[in-house]
Amino acid sequence: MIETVIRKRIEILADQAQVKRVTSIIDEVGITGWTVLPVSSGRGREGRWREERVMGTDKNLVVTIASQENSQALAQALAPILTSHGLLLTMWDVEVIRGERF
Amino acid sequence: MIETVIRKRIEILADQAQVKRVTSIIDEVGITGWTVLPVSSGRGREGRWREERVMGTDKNLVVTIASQENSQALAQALAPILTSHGLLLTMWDVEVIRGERF
Amino acid sequence: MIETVIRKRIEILADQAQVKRVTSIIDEVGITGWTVLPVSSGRGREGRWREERVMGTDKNLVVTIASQENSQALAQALAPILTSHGLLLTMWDVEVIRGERF
Amino acid sequence: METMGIQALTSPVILFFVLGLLAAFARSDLAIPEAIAKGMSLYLMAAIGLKGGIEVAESGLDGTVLAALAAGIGAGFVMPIYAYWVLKGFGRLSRINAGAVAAHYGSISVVTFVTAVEIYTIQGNPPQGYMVAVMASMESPAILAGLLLARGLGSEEGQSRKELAHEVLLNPSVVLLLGAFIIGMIAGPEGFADVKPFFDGLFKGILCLFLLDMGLIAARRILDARSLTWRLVAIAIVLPLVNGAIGTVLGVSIGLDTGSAAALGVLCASASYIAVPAAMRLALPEADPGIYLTMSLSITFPFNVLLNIGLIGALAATLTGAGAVTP
Amino acid sequence: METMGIQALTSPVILFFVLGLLAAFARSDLAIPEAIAKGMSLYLMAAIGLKGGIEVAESGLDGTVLAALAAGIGAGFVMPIYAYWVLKGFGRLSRINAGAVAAHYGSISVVTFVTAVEIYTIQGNPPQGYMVAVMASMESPAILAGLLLARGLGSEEGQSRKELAHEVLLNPSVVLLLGAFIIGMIAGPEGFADVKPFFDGLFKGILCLFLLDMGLIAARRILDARSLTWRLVAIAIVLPLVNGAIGTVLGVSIGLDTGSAAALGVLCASASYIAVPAAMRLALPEADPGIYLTMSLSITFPFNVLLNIGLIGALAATLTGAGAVTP
Amino acid sequence: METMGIQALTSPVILFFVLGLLAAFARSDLAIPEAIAKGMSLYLMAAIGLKGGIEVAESGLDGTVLAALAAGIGAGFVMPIYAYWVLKGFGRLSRINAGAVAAHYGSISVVTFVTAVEIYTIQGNPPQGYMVAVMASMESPAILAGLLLARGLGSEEGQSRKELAHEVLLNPSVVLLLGAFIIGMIAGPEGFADVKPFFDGLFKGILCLFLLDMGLIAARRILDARSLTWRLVAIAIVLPLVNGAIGTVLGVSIGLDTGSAAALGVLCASASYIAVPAAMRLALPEADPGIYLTMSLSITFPFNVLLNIGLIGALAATLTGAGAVTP
Ligand SMILES: Nc1ncnc2c1ncn2[C@@H]1O[C@H](COP(=O)(O)O)[C@@H](O)[C@H]1O
Ligand SMILES: Nc1ncnc2c1ncn2[C@@H]1O[C@H](COP(=O)(O)O)[C@@H](O)[C@H]1O
Ligand SMILES: Nc1ncnc2c1ncn2[C@@H]1O[C@H](COP(=O)(O)O)[C@@H](O)[C@H]1O
Ligand code: NA
Ligand code: NA
Ligand code: NA
Repeated sequence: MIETVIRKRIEILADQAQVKRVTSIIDEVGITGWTVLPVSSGRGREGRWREERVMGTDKNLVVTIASQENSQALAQALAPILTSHGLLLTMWDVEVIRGERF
Repeated sequence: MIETVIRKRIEILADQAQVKRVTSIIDEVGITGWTVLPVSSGRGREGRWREERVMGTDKNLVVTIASQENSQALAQALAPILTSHGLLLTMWDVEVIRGERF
Repeated sequence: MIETVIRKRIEILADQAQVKRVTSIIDEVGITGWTVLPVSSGRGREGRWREERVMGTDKNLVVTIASQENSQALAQALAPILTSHGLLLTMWDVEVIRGERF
Repeated sequence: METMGIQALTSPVILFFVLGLLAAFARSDLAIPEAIAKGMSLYLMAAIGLKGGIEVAESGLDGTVLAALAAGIGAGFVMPIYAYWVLKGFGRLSRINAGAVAAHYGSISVVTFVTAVEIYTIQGNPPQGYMVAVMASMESPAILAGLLLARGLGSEEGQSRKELAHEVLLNPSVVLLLGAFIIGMIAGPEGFADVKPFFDGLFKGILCLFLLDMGLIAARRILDARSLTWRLVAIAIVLPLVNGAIGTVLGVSIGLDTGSAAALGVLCASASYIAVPAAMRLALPEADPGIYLTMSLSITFPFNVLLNIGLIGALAATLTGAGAVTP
Repeated sequence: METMGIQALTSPVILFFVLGLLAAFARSDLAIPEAIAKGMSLYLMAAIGLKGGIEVAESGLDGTVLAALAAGIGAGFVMPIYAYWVLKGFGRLSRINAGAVAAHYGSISVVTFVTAVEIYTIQGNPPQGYMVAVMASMESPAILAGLLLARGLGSEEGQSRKELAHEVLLNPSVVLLLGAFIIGMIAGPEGFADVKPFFDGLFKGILCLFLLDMGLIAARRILDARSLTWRLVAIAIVLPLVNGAIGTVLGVSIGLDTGSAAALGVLCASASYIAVPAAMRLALPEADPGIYLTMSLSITFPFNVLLNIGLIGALAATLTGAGAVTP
Repeated sequence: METMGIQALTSPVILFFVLGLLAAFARSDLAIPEAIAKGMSLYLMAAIGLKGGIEVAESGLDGTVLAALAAGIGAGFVMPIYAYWVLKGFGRLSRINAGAVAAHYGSISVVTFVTAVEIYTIQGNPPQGYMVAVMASMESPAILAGLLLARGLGSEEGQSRKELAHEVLLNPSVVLLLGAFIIGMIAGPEGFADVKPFFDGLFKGILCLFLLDMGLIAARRILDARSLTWRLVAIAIVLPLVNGAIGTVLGVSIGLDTGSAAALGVLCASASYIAVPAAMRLALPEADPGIYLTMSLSITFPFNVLLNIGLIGALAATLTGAGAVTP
């Protein structure tokens, strides 16, 4: 059987304009990488949005895999701006192969 | 340490034409929001699909974060149409900050 | 209450050029399906990438839901090429309805 | 007639389609981004709508228009009925799938129509501008007919019925085609002058690239197809032959000119691959797109573009006694 | 004047915008892929920049240019101030939201300007090429003013201030508009000849499709809007009326010709929906896009395109005594 | 020669490229959607293929074509070999990375070629249409050569070898270029007339926007680059100088006209950034795109576009004794 180790997967939904800020914080915390996925529409307390790529007010999903400590550090670093910057953060445990990379 | 609470993350893969139906059910169940991600191709029992955005027969991934009760209600509401409407539903526990929002 | 069963969700981040190889392995292992999501940018040990769809050096996220045995078989089949082919694999348990499908 | 067929086959429009088919059959990875393909499809609908409206603004409307509209709408309701029985009987499809496929064959394909207009215009028999309105009015009736056949009367709940009416009346293709047609009628030739380089000058070139993509997609679907039987392939070739002939005879009999009668034939012969698949996904999600898309897109569409448009043009010319002008 | 208004309303450019509004209000699913819409928006900026630069290369620059630039930049700083007080007082917005909305109204909308140029040119009063440079220079000052109003002096930390300076000076719209303007000035009419079919020939046609999309998006935003009050709707109509009149009078008073004075009026009247929303998302993420985008895009933009451009043109013609030429 | 260089640098095509470079170096967020960029790249390949085919249909083929094809294919196999040794020795790259980079320099860049054709045509030395076929035939040989160098003979398993043959022969760029070339030969000038506004009229304008995007991407890659050493930068400038001179001499020596010899030089000098990177991702996934893409896209491509095309044109003119005509 393949040996796997447990790491945290953190996903942050962020405005296009905030992605740079989020990924810089990921870098600063010392996490080795991240990946950005496009998002096409959604609804929240502020109502529904769609077709906002032209206006630059669309969103992206930033995904990063990190060790428990790094993920704690990231959550801590992001917590103060979650509400003001409209970020949505979820995280959970995942199994990865080659755990030394994260 | 940042305090997190456990919520359900539910992801529903749905035909483009069914997204509106799925998100209305999410709204009706009382969940506060959802987010739609584009999907580019896939394979299932019906075979392989790709390049179907032009024909409007492509798929999307609807992601929603909800409390345990709301997620149960959503699963219950979607269960009868999962097969007939070709939906694929997965859900799992995630940690979120600011749990009162979901 | 709706009855759910536990399955594995496996997500593999792969270069556009490697997606065909990854999905063939998923098919060979006997998993019933997979879904591909677009990815727009990222950073890893090799540095930052973005705007590479024109050059064909962009990435995709391959998502597949499988039984525990099939997911083990997939992890085993992918493990030898993870590093050489630059794949990033994470997996975790999810609840699904209609478990007999996976 | 032969020479004309061959002429059409050396037009870049058709050659790019063939290139797409060959590239995909050879499993090349050539692909056009979906956003570009969708954009080209919208462009073609806006342009053909506008051009039709402007022609009508110039020529005015006479009585044959109403006859053509009635013929098109009638055919859209009737064709799915016999198609359904053939698909269920000979084709061995389930009720749901037979209804879904029947809806596709009762409706129309904008790009098949556009390609036919190009070819008939080269041959000296340009269809009238109002045929665009006929096309737009033929998009939806077959959706209704197909759903009735698949589900029976009164089976829809209120919610679905509302969705359905919405889909049928406000279908994006119908809205854009008719909207642009009306804009063309209001703006007229003077209003059109400024936008002509875009909507007219680029038309054939964009049609080339769009058909390249259609060739790629049509061939790839066949390669991926699982549910296709020889019976369904046969139906996907015979139906457009029969529908095309019926449409052409209908057109001639109500007094349409050669090009317009042939265009009506092509509309009847063509099968939808944009408006109806989207409607079926919504209203008949149980139906298998592996069947209806593969039949309409991968068999009927190439058959019409490469052969049937020529046959229908020849039939119309024969029936109206109009010799095709070799340009 | 009436007839001119009506003439403009039968131009395909305006008709496609109306089609988009109607389709979305009727809840049709018609949609243009975002990549295509974004591409058209970049095309329009590059083309208008180039054309402005080439006109300046041909005509040279005189003293009024500097006056026009100063007037535009000054207006960009001043308009947000009174807008802010109205929005906070009468509009009952929070400080943050009032500052964000004020920034939108102080800045400009490229497509409103482009539509006005088309209409004034048809009416025989083409604005001068250098107005493109005035437009580019008016994009950013209001962003600064709006942020100062929302946050107060000295509230920004170093990091944000750098980000902000970057956003204001190197905003994609400003870079593309000014860049293309300078390219046009360097390349001149001869250099332009080869690219004219693309940047000039297609311009109006692409503007049609872009305005179709704007109509769809503007109407859908209203349907989805939650935070809009009648007070905000009133402001979104009165502000462009007032700003348009002020800008026109300003333009006439510094000696601009009829078309250019009207264009300055339109720039003042228009509200940004690309550059400023992106900047606000970055610098004022707490502000509610449900307010600022809905006001600028769904109310002010249609109001300007359908009515206010005509009113401003009439005002400029009256003030300069120039009768509009009916083409 | 100087004046010509400067003339080329005031062409909008080059100026848009410079705008892209400057905007990205200044860290502006200006970006063209990837689907649009990909669509423009496909358009450029289809258009240049078509135009080449039509020229050949008009002019016919003579013996020099075969010589040019042989020269191109030969160069495609030979250039990677010495490039590999330089990259491994002086460049200090691993075997895998040296092979991957060598493949890029042996193959060609369609947009560099297209830009050169525009410039040489302005200078009165238009290359022959068949050079498009030479370009298409030069895309793949270097992929084979590079892989052999990186992996050694016989290292590939059966599966990979099949994938590789597929990639080399049915590479999307090759299929589209050659396919469009053949369509052009079949359709000829009459068939081309209808699609000319699209494939010819828009060509330079679309090239402008595409080069804007290339400038943005090339500059951003440099800013993000981690693995680039001064040795690699030197190679990325010297190799195109050497390869360009060799290609030009080769072209003149087999009797090509000035423009075609220079075009062969440009093909040799240019480095692939579409076909080969995709092939390397498939066949040499261990190689670092941070090296091969940055060298070919961010150093060699700008160097060729801004300087080397001019140098190669001058060399060809000197060798053939043809004075460049100043238009
Ligand atoms: N419960 C949720 N599940 C998934 N996505 C959400 C949820 N709530 C909000 N979102 C996303 O976050 C965005 C901003 O939410 P809000 O800050 O509530 O307006 C929404 O537009 C959605 O795309
Ligand atoms: N820790 C991580 N979390 C999420 N994505 C990652 C992570 N590390 C790498 N990636 C993604 O994988 C790609 C290749 O990583 P690498 O092989 O380290 O260069 C990166 O460009 C990212 O898109
Ligand atoms: N096991 C699976 N894992 C991930 N996606 C799947 C799986 N099975 C099916 N899908 C997706 O769901 C779509 C419909 O599946 P099906 O209903 O089996 O044809 C497929 O085209 C895939 O995109
Ligand atoms: Na039909
Ligand atoms: Na303004
Ligand atoms: Na080369």
